[in-house]
Amino acid sequence: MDKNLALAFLAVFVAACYYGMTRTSKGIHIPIRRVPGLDAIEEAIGRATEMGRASLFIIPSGGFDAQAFAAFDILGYVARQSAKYDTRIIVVNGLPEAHAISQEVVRQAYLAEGREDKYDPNDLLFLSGGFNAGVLGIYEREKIGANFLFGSFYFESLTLAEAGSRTGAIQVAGTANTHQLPFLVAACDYTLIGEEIYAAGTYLSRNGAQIGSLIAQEIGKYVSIGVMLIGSLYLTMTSPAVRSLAGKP
Amino acid sequence: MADKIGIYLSGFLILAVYTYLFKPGKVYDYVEHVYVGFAAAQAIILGWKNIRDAAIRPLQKGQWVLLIPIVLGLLLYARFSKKMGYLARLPMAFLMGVAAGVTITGVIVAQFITQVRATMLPLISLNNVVMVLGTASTLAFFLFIPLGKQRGAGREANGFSPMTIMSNLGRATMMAAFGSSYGFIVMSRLSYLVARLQFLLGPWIHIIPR
Amino acid sequence: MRRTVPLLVGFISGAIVVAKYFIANKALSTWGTNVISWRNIVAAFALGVGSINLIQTHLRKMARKERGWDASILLLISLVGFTVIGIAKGTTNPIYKWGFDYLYQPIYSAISSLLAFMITSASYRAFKVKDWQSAVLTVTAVIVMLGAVGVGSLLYKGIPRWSQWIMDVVNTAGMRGITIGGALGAVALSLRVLLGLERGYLGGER
Amino acid sequence: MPWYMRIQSISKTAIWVALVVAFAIPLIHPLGMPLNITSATTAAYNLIDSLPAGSIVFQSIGFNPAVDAECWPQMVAISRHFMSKNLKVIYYPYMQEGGMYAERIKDSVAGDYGYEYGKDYVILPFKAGGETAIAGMKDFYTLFNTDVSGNSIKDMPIFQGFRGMQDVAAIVPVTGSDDPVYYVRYIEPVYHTPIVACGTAPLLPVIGPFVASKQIKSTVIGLSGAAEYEILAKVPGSATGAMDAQSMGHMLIVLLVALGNIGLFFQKRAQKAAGVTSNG
Repeated sequence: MDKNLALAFLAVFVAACYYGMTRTSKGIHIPIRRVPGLDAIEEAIGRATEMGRASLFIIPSGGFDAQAFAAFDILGYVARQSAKYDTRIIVVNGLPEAHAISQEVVRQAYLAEGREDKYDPNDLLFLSGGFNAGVLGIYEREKIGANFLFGSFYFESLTLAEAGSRTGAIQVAGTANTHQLPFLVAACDYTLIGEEIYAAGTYLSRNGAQIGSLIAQEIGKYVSIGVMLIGSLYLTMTSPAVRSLAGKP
Repeated sequence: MADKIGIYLSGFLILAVYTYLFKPGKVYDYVEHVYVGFAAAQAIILGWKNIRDAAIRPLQKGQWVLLIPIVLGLLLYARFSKKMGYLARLPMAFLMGVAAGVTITGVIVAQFITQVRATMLPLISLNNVVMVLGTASTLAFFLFIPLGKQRGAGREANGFSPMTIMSNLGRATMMAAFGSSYGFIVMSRLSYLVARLQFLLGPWIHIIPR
Repeated sequence: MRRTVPLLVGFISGAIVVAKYFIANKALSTWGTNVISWRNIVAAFALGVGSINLIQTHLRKMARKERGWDASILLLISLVGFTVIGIAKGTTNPIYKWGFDYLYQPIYSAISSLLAFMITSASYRAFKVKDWQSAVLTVTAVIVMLGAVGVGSLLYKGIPRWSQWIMDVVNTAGMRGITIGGALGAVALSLRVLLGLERGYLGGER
Repeated sequence: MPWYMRIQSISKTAIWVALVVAFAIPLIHPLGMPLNITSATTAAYNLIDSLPAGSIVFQSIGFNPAVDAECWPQMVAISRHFMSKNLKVIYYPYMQEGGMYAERIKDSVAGDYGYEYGKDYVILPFKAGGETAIAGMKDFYTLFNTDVSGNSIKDMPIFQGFRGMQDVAAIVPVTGSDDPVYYVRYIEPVYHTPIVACGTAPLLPVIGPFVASKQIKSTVIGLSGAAEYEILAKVPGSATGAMDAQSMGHMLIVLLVALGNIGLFFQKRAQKAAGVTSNG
């Protein structure tokens, strides 16, 4: 029984993915709601520019996974904004693989804004052991006006976000690691929660495969909300308490 | 005797780690590197034991098919060569592909169907109402593609559309969930220090009576 | 070629596992079991990759006398020494056990106990009520913190009960929403990997 | 500096000293604070207590030294309970370090109950692969052919008549990791084996939904769970003695959060009174 349901689920899911991909490849626009934290990014960079401070983007050492990929999409956006406003951007990576990709992402962003001359590879850092201490050093040395923390955070989120907030920077963060969300929510001005960082990545990259799978997930969510509510209402109507209230045996 | 020395030594090692709180420096660095070295040794040893018991010994008994994972495993090390590096993609793709397949078989029933089913509850008690509405609204918070045309746009801006209400309710539920998570994380982290102090004040300098 | 073959291998092996689950077939079942056990073997090979990386990095550090190269010596001694003992004599050997009990365990646990200090000072600074959301976060955190230990019931008898209710009902509702959403996300990601649409892990270009 | 700013700017060092003092006093002089035994720990205890002697329990060890402050006291208390009830125990290190902790049980606890290795309990080897290793357990003997030291498990008395996970009476992970969720995904739907999840405190919020849906039967959580279990199973251990210190630590943090917020509140009021508008 459960297996048949699972198979049906998978079939619908694959079909929805396929549908979404073909729609985007045909250039049909699919509306995705904007995530509030994304608007904050532009505001934060604007503020940093006014104050003549740099922005800092941190991708932690937690994992080279889907969260990191979403972080790259967001990094691309942040880098473009920085290039546009001519604000310095410092990027810190905790993983060597991520470092290689962020270099490419930032360079591309500067290229897209026609500011390749302003791209400085020395502002992209890879910190292996002692990630925490390294980032804290950057907070001390540089004047940071906007602080971005995206990716798979572990215990380092606590110290980094707290130290960042003391520099007076606007902080926008996001992770799908629920165990770290309390700290980020407490210490940052805007936090992208869980799925929001994937959606933000999709929103910014407009990647067909990602939009396709977003559509499939949306269907899953609508269906589960519907089943939950309708199922619960049905159970309420048929529950002995309500039946006796209605005077039925 | 070896244990006695060990206990004294570990007390000093713990204090060496705590120098980090005042100034991260040489002492902390040395101690941390010893630990990282041991961790890497552990990974190598356990990896080797796994390979020996699950692949090499059965291979010696004639299970030739095990050559496939052995070759794939060895190819992982191609990444250390500039020329052959691309060969490491093969085992990577295998690792990711199987993990993806396994996840699909596990998640749908246990984490989706069963969980949705468990949220169908008769709404005749406060707990059930909170549970159903809390779960549904948390899910609604994560909806990114609005249903239908943008008819309710005006109401949405005022924050009165059903979607906004649901999504705010979801936010509130999640904040409460994160708050309670936080409480439990505090409990966990503090106990790490309690245990170290128990050791330092107990077996190390014997202030805590047995 | 260099991308297609790996993606094909990933797809076929993953598809076998999925097919084994949905279709009752003897051949599929054997192959599915095989593929899963092979993955565990390949994963065992992967355990050494990080260590080789580590050896490379620290040898380089020592050769160039970079900052902290003296600590690298300690790392390599501990790495090589314990690897030799562990492989030659097994992990139940007294020397290896001693290393675990009196070097590794105390250092590792002490490092993680640094978090107790950090969480205390950071909670003090970070947990400020700025809006209704941080208010909900702070209030539930305080109730749960007090309810989890004896002092809560000394302050007020109801606290453990409230804390239990928050955990059992409100937290479960919130986390269940996240769990269901997470399941959908995991399936979507797995499908993208299987179908070769997510290939960042193959490295380099995206 | 006005008072409301001062209580918002206590130095880090002062806070850390206060923390150590708050812990040390009750450790040296126990205060005897009450310990509230939760229904979850009671349910976990009752489930294990009700297993008939001779049944096989499967303990998955998913912790390492980073979190052993919570998990090790749990593992000792629960193992003692197993052994006092004459249950046969399979220890499986889900994490690399798990084998060493099982080894400690072998050296200390097992002897107290006259438990014989291979007959009454066994230690399986760590398996690389994480989630896939647990998924592979459905074919038990494909995954495991030796014990932790490389000896063949086929001839061990404990495995006579043991077909696989279907013959396990309860899965009891002690963990700071995700393995309980993997047993829920791969073992529970197939064999409906009861799972009692024990582990670090942050585990509870994550597995809460599975407990509510009965996919996990009950939990033993954090140091307080360990202390409760020690009391229920009447096996005094280190957790009970640590709970007073834990209480004081929680008090300190609550106090600090309160000070910070009172300070902020009056700071805002003073700013309003002075007509300063704050934009953030």
